[in-house]
Amino acid sequence: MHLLWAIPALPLAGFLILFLTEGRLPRSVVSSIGAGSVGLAALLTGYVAWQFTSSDSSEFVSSSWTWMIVGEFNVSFRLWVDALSLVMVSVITGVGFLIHWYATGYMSEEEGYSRFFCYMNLFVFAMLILVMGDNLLLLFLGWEGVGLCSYLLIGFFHKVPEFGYAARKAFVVTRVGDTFLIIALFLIFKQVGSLQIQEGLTFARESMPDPATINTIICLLLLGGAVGKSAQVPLQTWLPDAMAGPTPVSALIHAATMVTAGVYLIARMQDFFMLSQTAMLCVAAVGLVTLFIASFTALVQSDIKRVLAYSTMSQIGYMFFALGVGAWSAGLFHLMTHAFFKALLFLASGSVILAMHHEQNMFKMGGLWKKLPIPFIAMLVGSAALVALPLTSGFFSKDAILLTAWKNSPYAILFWTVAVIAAFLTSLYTVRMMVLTFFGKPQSEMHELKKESLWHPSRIRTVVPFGLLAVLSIAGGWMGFEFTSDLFGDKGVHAEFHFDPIALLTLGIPFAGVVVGYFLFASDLVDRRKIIKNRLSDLLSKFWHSGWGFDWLYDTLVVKPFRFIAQTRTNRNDIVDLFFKLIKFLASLFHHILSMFQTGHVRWYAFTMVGGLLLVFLAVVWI
Amino acid sequence: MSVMLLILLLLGAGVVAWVSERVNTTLPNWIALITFVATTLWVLVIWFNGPDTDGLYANLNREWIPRFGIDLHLRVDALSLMLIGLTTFLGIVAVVSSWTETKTRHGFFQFNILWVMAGVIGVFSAFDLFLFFFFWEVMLIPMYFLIAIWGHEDKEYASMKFFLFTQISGLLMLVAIVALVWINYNISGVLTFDYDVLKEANLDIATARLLMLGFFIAFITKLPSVPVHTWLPDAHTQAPTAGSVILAGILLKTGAYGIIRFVVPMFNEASKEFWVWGMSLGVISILYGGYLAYSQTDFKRLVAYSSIAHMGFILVGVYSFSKLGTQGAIITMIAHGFSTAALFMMAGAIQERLHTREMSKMGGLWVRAPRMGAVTMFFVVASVGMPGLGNFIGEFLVLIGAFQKSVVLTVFAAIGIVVAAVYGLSLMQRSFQGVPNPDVPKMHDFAFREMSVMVLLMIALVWVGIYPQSLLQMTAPLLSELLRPTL
Amino acid sequence: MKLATMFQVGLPYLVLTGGLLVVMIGVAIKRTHAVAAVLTIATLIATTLSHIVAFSALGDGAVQITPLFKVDGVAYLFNILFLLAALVVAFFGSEFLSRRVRFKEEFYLLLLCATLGSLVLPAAVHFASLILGVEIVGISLYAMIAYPEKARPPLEAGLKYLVLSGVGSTALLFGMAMIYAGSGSMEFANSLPSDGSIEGQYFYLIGNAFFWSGIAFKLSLVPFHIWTPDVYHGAPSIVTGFLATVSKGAVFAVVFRYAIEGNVLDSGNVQFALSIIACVSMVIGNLLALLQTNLKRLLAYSSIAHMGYLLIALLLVESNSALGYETVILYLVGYFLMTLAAFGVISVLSMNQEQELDSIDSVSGLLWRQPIAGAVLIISAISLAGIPLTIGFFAKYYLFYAGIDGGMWTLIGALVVGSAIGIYYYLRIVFTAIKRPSDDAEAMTGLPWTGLGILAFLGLCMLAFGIYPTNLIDLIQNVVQASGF
Amino acid sequence: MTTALSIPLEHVFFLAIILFLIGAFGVLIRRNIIFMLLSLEIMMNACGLAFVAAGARWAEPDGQIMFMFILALAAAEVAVALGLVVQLARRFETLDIDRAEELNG
Repeated sequence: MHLLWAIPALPLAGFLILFLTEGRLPRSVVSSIGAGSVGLAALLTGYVAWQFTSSDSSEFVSSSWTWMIVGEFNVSFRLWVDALSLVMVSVITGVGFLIHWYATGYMSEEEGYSRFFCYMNLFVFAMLILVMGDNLLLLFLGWEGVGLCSYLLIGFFHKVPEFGYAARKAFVVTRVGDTFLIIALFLIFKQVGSLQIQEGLTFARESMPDPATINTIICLLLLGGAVGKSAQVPLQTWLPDAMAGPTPVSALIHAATMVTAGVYLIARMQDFFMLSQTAMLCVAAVGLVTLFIASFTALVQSDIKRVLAYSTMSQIGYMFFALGVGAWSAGLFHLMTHAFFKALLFLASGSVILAMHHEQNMFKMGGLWKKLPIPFIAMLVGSAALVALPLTSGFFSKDAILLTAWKNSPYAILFWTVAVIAAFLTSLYTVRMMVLTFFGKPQSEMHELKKESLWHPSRIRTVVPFGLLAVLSIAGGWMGFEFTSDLFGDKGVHAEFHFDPIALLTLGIPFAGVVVGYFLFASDLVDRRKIIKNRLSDLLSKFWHSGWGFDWLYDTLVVKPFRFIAQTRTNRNDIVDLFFKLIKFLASLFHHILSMFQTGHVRWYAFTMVGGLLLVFLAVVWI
Repeated sequence: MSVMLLILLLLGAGVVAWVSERVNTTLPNWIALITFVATTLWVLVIWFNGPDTDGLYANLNREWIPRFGIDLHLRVDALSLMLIGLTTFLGIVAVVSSWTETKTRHGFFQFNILWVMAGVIGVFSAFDLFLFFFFWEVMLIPMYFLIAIWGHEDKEYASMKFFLFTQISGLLMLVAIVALVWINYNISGVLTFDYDVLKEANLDIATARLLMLGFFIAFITKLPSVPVHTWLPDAHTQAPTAGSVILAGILLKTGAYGIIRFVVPMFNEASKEFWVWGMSLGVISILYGGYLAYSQTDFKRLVAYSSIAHMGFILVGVYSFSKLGTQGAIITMIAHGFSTAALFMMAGAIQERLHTREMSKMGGLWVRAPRMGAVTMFFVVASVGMPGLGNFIGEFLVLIGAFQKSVVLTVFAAIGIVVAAVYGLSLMQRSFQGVPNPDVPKMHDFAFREMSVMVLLMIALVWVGIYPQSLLQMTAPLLSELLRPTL
Repeated sequence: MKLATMFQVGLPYLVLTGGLLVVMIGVAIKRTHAVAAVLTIATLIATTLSHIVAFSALGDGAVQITPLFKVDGVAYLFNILFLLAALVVAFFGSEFLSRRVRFKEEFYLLLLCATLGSLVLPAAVHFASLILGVEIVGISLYAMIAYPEKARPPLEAGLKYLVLSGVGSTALLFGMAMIYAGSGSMEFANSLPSDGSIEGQYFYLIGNAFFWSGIAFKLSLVPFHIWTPDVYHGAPSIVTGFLATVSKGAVFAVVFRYAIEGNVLDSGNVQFALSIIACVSMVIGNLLALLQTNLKRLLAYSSIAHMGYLLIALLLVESNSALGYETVILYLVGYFLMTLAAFGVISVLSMNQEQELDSIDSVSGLLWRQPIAGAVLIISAISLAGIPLTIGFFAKYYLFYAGIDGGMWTLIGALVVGSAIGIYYYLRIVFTAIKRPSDDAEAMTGLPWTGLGILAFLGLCMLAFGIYPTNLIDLIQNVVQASGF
Repeated sequence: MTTALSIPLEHVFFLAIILFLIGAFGVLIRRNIIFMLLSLEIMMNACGLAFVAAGARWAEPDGQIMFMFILALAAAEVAVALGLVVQLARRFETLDIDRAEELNG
């Protein structure tokens, strides 16, 4: 008897308790409930995972009540777990728990402590439902649920209007993606006659009509949904602004778990995508473009969290790219490792920010490495994994992706080159971030650190997650992606690593990046001012900094027009109403005209009567 | 028989409440509250006793005006029972929501509330077209009084507009009903207003079209759908809280009920030809309503327009002529009843505290009243269509049903979901988030009275959201009867 | 035809005439208001009761009394209706007179005269009796309208009515003459042109043109409506009530008879003309009332519209005279109740005032200042608008049914439009009546209890028939069938 | 039925109509209430004439009888009317009917 159902149930319970107590509980209790529920869930996941590996069945199912049955439409609350979802579950609960733990320290000074964990638990619950649901509607429930929590948490400090706008932006933009997804659901139901994921996949494998244009459409719609959630081009614009949320939120939702939901979705619906080259190509292209754009953007950001946000975008781009070129397992593997090191990076940056009184501008930092050793080390490890230095987890996954791209993708050269350039850029901006933050001379004098916030009492709270995540970021890759490869059986493409120029090149790129980065940003050999003075680079940096002007584009194309139509007083109260007002006007007009006849003069009255007499006379006699 | 008793009980209680005003000004509130609680429990009892062999929960058929074959024919099947339950339950909400709001003539106020409810229950259970029309008009008068006496600054205009729209469209329906009966009389020689008989009247398609239009216009005016929706925002804005709650929660549903119960089954072929128009009207309402909702600055007005958008989904669902769509429409009726009632109650509560509905004068209320903030958030999220809450179920079923009929229209309707997110969240942000507005007076948060009702509504919504099957399985047997030979 | 039955059948007329003489002599002997009032009321009640005897003597079918009269159940129904209305007027009138007028007693004579005239009409089957009844009613009304001394408006109203209705009557007479010239008989039954001569046809048509113009004046139908508001406005509202109900109802009764017996509507021209008149009356009447702020004028305009509605029933007689009769009787019952209630409210409220309180503002907040009067006013307004729970709804329903039965879709369209406009101004009355009364508005006290009692009774009747009209409908249906339509 | 000497019916009716119109015209143009009443009388007599002529057409007495009616009727009407005229003279101090125009709108 496996306790599958209990995994989501625990965070849900936590959420309910915190919600109903309306923050009347003492903080210690809140933190133990908030973090504890997730922790238990994590333990339970471990237990279930052990059961799973030991049992020979390839899926665990836990049914509960029927959701709805209408005619042939039939969905129920049914949890369905295979290796793929299990990986996701482990990442969510594991990383989730560490971040919760960290958050107990990070948020300890903020008001709304209980509300925070309330939302966080709800998020974990929704995310679990997303990956464990056995039908697409349940998945959609989780999908929307995480969107909601992300909205709530981005706008957590609801007193700051900007944060509110950021939250709304995140929700609405992802909602656009969700609309694609839900239409995809309709289409799948129309085709398959059911929303059961497994039935759908079987249908796709066996009885999908050929040529599968419908299938391609389905895949593209799914991709639309994924793009929205995972902040890929063209719906990526919300993610940088989402950094308004507290750092643990950025770590959990906008780095480790939610944003990777899109990857999971595509991986989950693999059999549909396998059928359509076009769709696969689109996936790869989306990934690649995002990767490219995001890397450049990250290169010129000044806000440390925005750097990390763009880097997240680009890393997820890698995952999409991997899926697109058929490196399913590699993509999933990267998802996992990325969850580890990106979470680590965020948490570390979080401590830095906290130590700097919520200063996020890197140019105002510098030389922090001896003041904040632990975050520094954590950051270092994370960056190493991010730039994929050998033997870090990031290395294994990214390397696998690049190799597969080379071996297996349609436009191998192009794809591979772009991917490699991006890898190079990754190292560049990572080095830049590290240098600006931790090395060089202190840039601004506001450096009396709130020690207590960092060392005492939250020390142990902060350090342990750092430690564990750091270990994972290094060792997370050693199990090799064979671990994930059996998720897809033979469908995935494997690229064994053996020495040839390409492999060496891929190996070398990160180092090159680091070295160049060092010369560019750290050493004085290159005069940075000269580069920046140059008008071209100035222009470029502006362009990149704005995230390639997507925000501006959408603003002018969509937001401003909509606002204009909506906000202008012209239609505050409803053009349609004018029609009825017109009727009213006409009626009263006729009333006034007719009333003019009522003069009160008898002789005039008599006259009208005689006139009427004539009229009737005509009507009767001559008609 | 039990229905008649229910109606009489409400009527009687109304009179008692009115009289009891002389004793004590809060006594009427208590009487009304007790009545509604009792009726709700009663309905629940009927509910759990389950239907009889032919799926009816109650049935009463007496002669009323034999000269024209008009009967007092009240019948409760699953659909009616659900809506009656909704009615009595929202009765509780209405009474509680305006517990302290009315400053004058408490007795007459409660009298009107109780009588509206009686009329509505009659509408939901009348199976004789004349009787239906009778109740249809009767329920308007107390509603008119509610708006006209206890309404806000612009009540004369609003109440007049409300009454004119519904009455005039009602006249068309009366003509259609009488014509239908008369034609049936000439064909079959039987002069009767009975639903079951007239449903079988074999009209030639041209006549059927005209008659259907008569009914259709009346119902979409009540629903309301673009282009005859303009009475709703004014009526809502000006009505007292209880009025808005009843109006949005129940009276709009009578329109939807009419379409589901009368237009589609009685003029089946005609409506089937008509589906494009029906669905398009629905889609237009969804988009136009949502767009107007966003452009409002008045809390209540915004919610009013949003319910126009939601009602659009009902049209789309019904005119998809699929089981999914119809079920979706029914669920939407219930869920929207809960969510909008709550939102209007919230609007009333805010107005009672701040004496304004202008969102520009609000802002940062969350700090002042976190509970109200959380509650509003919940219901905004619900009406935005969050899975796991009632509204989503309805809209999803509607859309997936409509998708089988027309892809394009469904896609447009689905865009409505995004729009909903836009105005919903902007409502939330403009009123509750942001910097606390300095010139907003201190306001006290929800106390037990309001909170208890809100919690009830939340539970109801979650229940509809995660276990809609409990409702779906009730109405499932009706579908074939409602949709006639289709499917 | 035995003389005895003839006497029994004619009993109501004899009783009423007798009572009239008694009152007249009584007044001549000694002026006492109370006596006159009591005698009048007694007479009216006696006449009403005498119908029981008359009915029993009548049995089924109809009894022809001389070529002039043909008495049947329908006629009796009309009679009872008029008598009850007159009774109400007498009650209100006694209050009104005792407080507002110096010479009271003659009023009762006029009232009884007018009633007698109105009783003549439903039974009239001959032009002579027609003109007789119309003029008896008319002439006594001139005096009743201008009855109050010293006040200018009643006099003006009276004169206007006198001159204009004089013109109307001449048109009526001239029409009769022409019809007679065409048909050779003044009995309704064979008033169609007997010999196929062309000029006969022409005489007949021209005659009808004049005839219906005269009738249209009496019924204040467009385009002969224009006198209505002034007369309604100027006359004491209780007289207005009588004018609006009994005189119109009586004329309607007789033209109904004429239309049925004389098959007038066989001629498409007349039908056409009447349909047009009906349509414009419905629309224009309501439009005129739309923004009217004087209650009495408003009701005057609305009465124009209501008479237009009733023409639908008249136009139905060709195809389905029974239904037509049912419709017109039930509608008149409803219309009498509503109108008398409305004018009753005004007159009761104005009892203690110098000027009549006839502006719409004077009833503002009435429901709270004088609950009974307010409630009745609201009920009658709702009923006039034809909204359920009141008899007005069933009246309107009958119209729709009749219209559809006759397939008169244009008229139904006009009816819908008309009622749509109507709702607006009736509702304005309701809204004013339920307004929160302004602080300076004093609660109305010292109003006569008899008046309020009658008002309450009228209101209850409207509601009762509005909820359970079954018995009324059955009664009317039986009588109509018994009378052989 | 018509003897050689008899007047054609049409002529009589034309005369009647002309009389009627004269009367109507009088009502329209005269301000003085007395003259208006006179004009009314003329119209009534026109009707009487028409009745008589009609009766002549069918060689019946009914026409003349109706004429009697009309005379009586006119008498009654004038009786009331003159009473009102006196009142008019008292309360409005004029016989000009156009002065009585307080009721309008």
